[in-house]
Amino acid sequence: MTEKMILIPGRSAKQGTSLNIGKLKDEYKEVTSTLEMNTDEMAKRGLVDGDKVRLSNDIGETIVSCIGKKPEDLPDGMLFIPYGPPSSELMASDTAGCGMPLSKHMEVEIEKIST
Amino acid sequence: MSAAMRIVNGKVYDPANNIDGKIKEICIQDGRIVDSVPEDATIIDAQGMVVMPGGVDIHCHIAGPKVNAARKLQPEDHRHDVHPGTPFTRSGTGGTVPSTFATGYRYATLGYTTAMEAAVTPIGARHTLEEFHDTPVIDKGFYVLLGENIFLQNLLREKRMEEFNEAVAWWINATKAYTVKLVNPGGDEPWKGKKNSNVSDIDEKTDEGLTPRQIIEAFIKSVDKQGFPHPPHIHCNNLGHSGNYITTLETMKTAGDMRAHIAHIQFHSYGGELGKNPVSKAAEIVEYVDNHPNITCDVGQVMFGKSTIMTADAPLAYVLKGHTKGKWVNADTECESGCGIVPFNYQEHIYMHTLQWAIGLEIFLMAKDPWRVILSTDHPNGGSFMNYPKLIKLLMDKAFRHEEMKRVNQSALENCSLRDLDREFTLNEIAIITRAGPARALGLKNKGHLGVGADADITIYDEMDDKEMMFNAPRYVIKSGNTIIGNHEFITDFIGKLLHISPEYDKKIEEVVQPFFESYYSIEFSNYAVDDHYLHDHEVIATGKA
Amino acid sequence: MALKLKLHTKPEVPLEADCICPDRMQSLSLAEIENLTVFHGNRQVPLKDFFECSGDFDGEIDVEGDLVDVKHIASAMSFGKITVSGNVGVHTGAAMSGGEIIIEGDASDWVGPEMLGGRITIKGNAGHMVGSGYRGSTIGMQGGEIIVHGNVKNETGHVMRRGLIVIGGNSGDFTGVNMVAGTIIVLGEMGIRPGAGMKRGSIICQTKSELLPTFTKSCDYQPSFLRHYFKYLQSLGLTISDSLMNSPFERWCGDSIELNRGEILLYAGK
Amino acid sequence: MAENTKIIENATCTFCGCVCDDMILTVDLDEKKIIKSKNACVLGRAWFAEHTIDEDAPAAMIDGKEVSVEEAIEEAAQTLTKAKFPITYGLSDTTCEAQRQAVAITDRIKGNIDTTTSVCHGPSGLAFQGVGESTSTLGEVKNRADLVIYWGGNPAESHPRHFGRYAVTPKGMFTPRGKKDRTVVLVDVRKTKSSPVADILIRPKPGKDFEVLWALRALVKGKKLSDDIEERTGVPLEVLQDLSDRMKNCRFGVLFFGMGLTMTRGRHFNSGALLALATDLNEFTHFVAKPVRGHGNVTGADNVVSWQTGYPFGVNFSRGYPRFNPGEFTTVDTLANGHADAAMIIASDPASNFPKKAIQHLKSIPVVVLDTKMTETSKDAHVAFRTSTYGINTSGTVYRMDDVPITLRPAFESPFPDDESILKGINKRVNELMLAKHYASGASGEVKVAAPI
Repeated sequence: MTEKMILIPGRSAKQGTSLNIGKLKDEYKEVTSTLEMNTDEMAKRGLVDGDKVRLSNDIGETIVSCIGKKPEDLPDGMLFIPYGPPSSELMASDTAGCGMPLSKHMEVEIEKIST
Repeated sequence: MSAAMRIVNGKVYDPANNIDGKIKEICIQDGRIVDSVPEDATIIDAQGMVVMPGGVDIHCHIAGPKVNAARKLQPEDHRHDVHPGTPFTRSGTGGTVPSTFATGYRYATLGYTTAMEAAVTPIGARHTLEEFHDTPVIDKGFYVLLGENIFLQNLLREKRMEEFNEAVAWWINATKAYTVKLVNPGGDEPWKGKKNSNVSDIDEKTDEGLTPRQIIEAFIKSVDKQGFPHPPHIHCNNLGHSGNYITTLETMKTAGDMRAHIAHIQFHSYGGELGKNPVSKAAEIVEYVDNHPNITCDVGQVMFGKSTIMTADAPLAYVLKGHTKGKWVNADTECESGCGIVPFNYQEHIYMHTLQWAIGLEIFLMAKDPWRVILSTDHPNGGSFMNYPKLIKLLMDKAFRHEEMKRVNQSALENCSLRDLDREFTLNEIAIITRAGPARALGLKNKGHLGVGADADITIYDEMDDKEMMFNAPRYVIKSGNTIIGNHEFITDFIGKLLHISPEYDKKIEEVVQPFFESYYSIEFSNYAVDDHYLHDHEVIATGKA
Repeated sequence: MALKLKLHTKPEVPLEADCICPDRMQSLSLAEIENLTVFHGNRQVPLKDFFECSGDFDGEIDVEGDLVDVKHIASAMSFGKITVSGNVGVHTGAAMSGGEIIIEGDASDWVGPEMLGGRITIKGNAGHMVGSGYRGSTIGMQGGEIIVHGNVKNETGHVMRRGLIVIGGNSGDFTGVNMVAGTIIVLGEMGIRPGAGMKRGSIICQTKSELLPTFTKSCDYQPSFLRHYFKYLQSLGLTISDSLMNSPFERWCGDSIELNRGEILLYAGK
Repeated sequence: MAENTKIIENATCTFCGCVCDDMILTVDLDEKKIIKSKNACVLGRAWFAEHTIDEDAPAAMIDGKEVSVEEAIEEAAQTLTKAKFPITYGLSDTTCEAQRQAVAITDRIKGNIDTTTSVCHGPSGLAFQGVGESTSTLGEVKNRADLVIYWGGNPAESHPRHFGRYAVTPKGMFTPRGKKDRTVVLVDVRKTKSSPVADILIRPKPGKDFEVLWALRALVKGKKLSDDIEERTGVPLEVLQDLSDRMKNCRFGVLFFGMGLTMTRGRHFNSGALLALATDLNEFTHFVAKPVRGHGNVTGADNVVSWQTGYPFGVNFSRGYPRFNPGEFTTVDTLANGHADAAMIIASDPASNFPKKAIQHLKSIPVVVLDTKMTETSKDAHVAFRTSTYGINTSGTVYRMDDVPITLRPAFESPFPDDESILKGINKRVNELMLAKHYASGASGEVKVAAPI
């Protein structure tokens, strides 16, 4: 099952602390490939914490693992991920004459990877 | 240091040494003017040329936080006025707020070798010094904004005058400034704390119990007592408002017989009723200045065309924003200052703008003592410093002035006496208002003249009938003995130095400042004072009463 | 016979060729034209390093090749005609004041920025900021016409003051943003937030569009001037359906944050 | 406890734009590491703790092979001067002194310089150029602000001490009771760790910030709004009206904003709407706005590039003078469009956070990298320098997000050179190479050259 959702990459404290250790280190890689989704949406898709999902759009695709958030904190249809190499895979390069690629609110398709 | 050099056959204008157009040899060694140099010294033949000390700008805005904000604000102003680099000099951009490199090089291309940035917040001193390091050729210094400093105002209110003096000296040292700047004294607190209001009278008591006059008086006395080379540099209350000449006269009277410098006095010489079109009160202002040798001023001439208003007088900038309806920057600095920036355009057909232009010219032309009425455009508030050659032509060439007067708002000319003024400045007088006068007002003993011991900052112009053309293109510019411009071209780069003072103070004052600081500032006290590594080449000008 | 320029070598880095402009080629011999300076990145080289030049300049220039990395073609052009049979790079016709530019292919961002007069026709699509002002400027297009047959991206006619921009296809976000006056016609759909901050001027669109909450509907009507505009567009080769020609339009006024004297006309037909 | 320690007081943390200068660092001089960083937040503690010295790492590499720093400087200078469209990028995590050198190099090689601003608050910079800005230093917020609004940001995680040190809880001159004297409003599409600080929480529909800001501008100006505003934005009219009233009636209001505005559809117009709202409010009271800037010295980069060129970022020198055009001379564009033919990346890692297309081009051209650690960008670099860390190993100047400059107090020495000295070396060598080219092109005359500024 695939469905369009809005992905918001952003910063998190954990991402901040782990990048000090080193961007090539495992901890940073793990933080930046962990996707937040509300638990209702996860349940709807039969996902539990740690399951892998594929995110994709016109630009590219990436595989990340997901973790649940309370529905009142993260609304239906919305995903959050700390910035990093996985979110870059989905980012378009058109900057609309201002230098900034659209880095938040990216429309992505999400698909559970069966293991 | 530079090699020996001899300038021969030039007509020398050195008013400080009573030399008025005499053919005279000037010798240079090790960056200074000397009696004689060895036979093999480089010779510049200045036949048919005019030799003057390098120009000194006593009041301009060229570096620091507000200047940089104004730069960032106006890409459209830079785009049409590029400043290409050469293999020896850096590139940049111009417009009314040029980049640092363009600023230094462009001053040099007018024959100016010293310029004083007229308003820097203490917390912005470090930034200003960094920009100075990237402002080539000229020597430079800045005036630090202390008039709206809340800690100093607290001391004043409590009448702790000894500590006030110590604290002023501490702040000067902490920032590496040249003197104290006051801007619209008493106006910051109503602006920031009382919903964008302002003071309107020099004797108006604010809630804090101080009047602008008390602030002005305290700084004049403090600086007088400590013997700074340049007195408080004062931007009076009510800038730009009709009827403000009374405030200006009162401000000057507050000084008694102590020294004070009134900045851009043109903007403070308006009669008429508040809220209505002003009339000229240049005559009244000039009369006071002429009769009081303790007062110096710079004119703040308005030149038609693009300008950028940038001022610590935030309420004024807000008023102007109401006229332009365009971009506006307001920037409050904690415990120290306000700031406003508005891109502006002076237009001939507008009554107010023409009157401002005319009042500036009146002040120059009426002043009996040119030594104390100094040339400035309050760059870039009245217009860019790049207008100086045209301004010089307006002063030197009556026919040109009258041609220009045909293009402006005629009803404004009815309300001033510019049409009746026939005076034409001589080259010697131009040398006074652009060199000797500002150097003397600043207490810079080695600047603005060509006597033995002076800094070898020298400009050599081709003598021409068209004075605008002449002052726009010096053939040689020599800075600290180095030939920067030779035959109209840059032949080397040079950094120039910082000019600042270092008045003595009792270290104990830090214990008084620190608790206030820890409560109300957002950086640590020990990270506030600027350390010496921000001084590139620098010179400390002596303080203390002679 | 027109001057012919044919791109023979693809530039490695962007080529700035503001010399491809009638004003710069007027009264030059072919040899002089071949030696006009272009900037290949930071190197100055003669035009002939990239273009095969033939014919004589008689006011017209025909350019052939994929010029997607060639910038500033016809910048500040004031007369004559340039036809490009291919795509063009950024800043085509910047600050143009007269003459005609025809691009058979697509154009990149900044077509006719700060244009003063003349006409630019793009047969394909164009990028962002068609007929706009550069950053910081409050003065965009001040006259002339830009006709794009295909689609355009964001900020079409940003801070526009006068003139006409016609988009045959769709426009991106912020069509006519902060416009002061002038006319923009979009025959396809507009992106979000058209007319944001507009003071005066007209934006006409063939499809419905959600407008900002600071626009209010004043009426449905059938303005007669639109027929004239549409007839004119037909004469330029754009397709105008009969239903559009005879349809009523919703008239919205805004932006109320500014003067509220701009209008957006949205197709109200079935 | 280690034996050979020293304490550095009033040190500065350069991890984020808060640039807190009240750190008390305990340094183990034998181990060359900071073992305690008092007053630091969670990010600051990691910043200080993790910047240890890897003595074995090579200071310079060419194509992955260890070389001397001098050889690497030579190769970097050769690479950059050969290029026709060399780009310089990064600069937000280094000192102003290093930034000055980077602009100088780019000017001399007629290259293109851009900073991380372009993918951070660059759109706010464009908005600033469009409408201006009413702003203040953070101390004024602490002393005066009785209404504090955060819009599109999550400072609790990105700038942890922003609330405590500058804007929400500190007691100031006219806010003696700290938070009790303030109303805090948070506007964000999702609930975040910042939410608990807010007295009022407003959650618009995603992508509707512009509409909400526009509606507020209309209300502030006394204009009517369409009734369907809640349906369109997710925010009820009463809530907007209440916020508008609070903004007009406060004594000193501040709007802080984050990348929820600059990175979403609308970009610079979102920031512009917010700046315009703050400006409008000055008709009624004193109101300021301030972007919450990211990296330690990104604000310094804006300042240095501005004073040297006139423009804050996205500057091109290919014609011998600075030109500014975001979207053309910004790094995502010069890379994604395949324009750059060499790159110098300073203290930044575009290979791990740029759009994929830009990364692909970056990997196809010769790249010079200066960084304190190995990154996605440095691991494939043609020339890679390992440099010391600003604020930990080297002094210099850093600008806080409100343009206040602060001098750094280093804690311990690094065996690696700092960015400034490497860049000075490259600048000197580039200058020699460009002058040689100038003379080779037939320029005549004997010219004295002063030391490069």
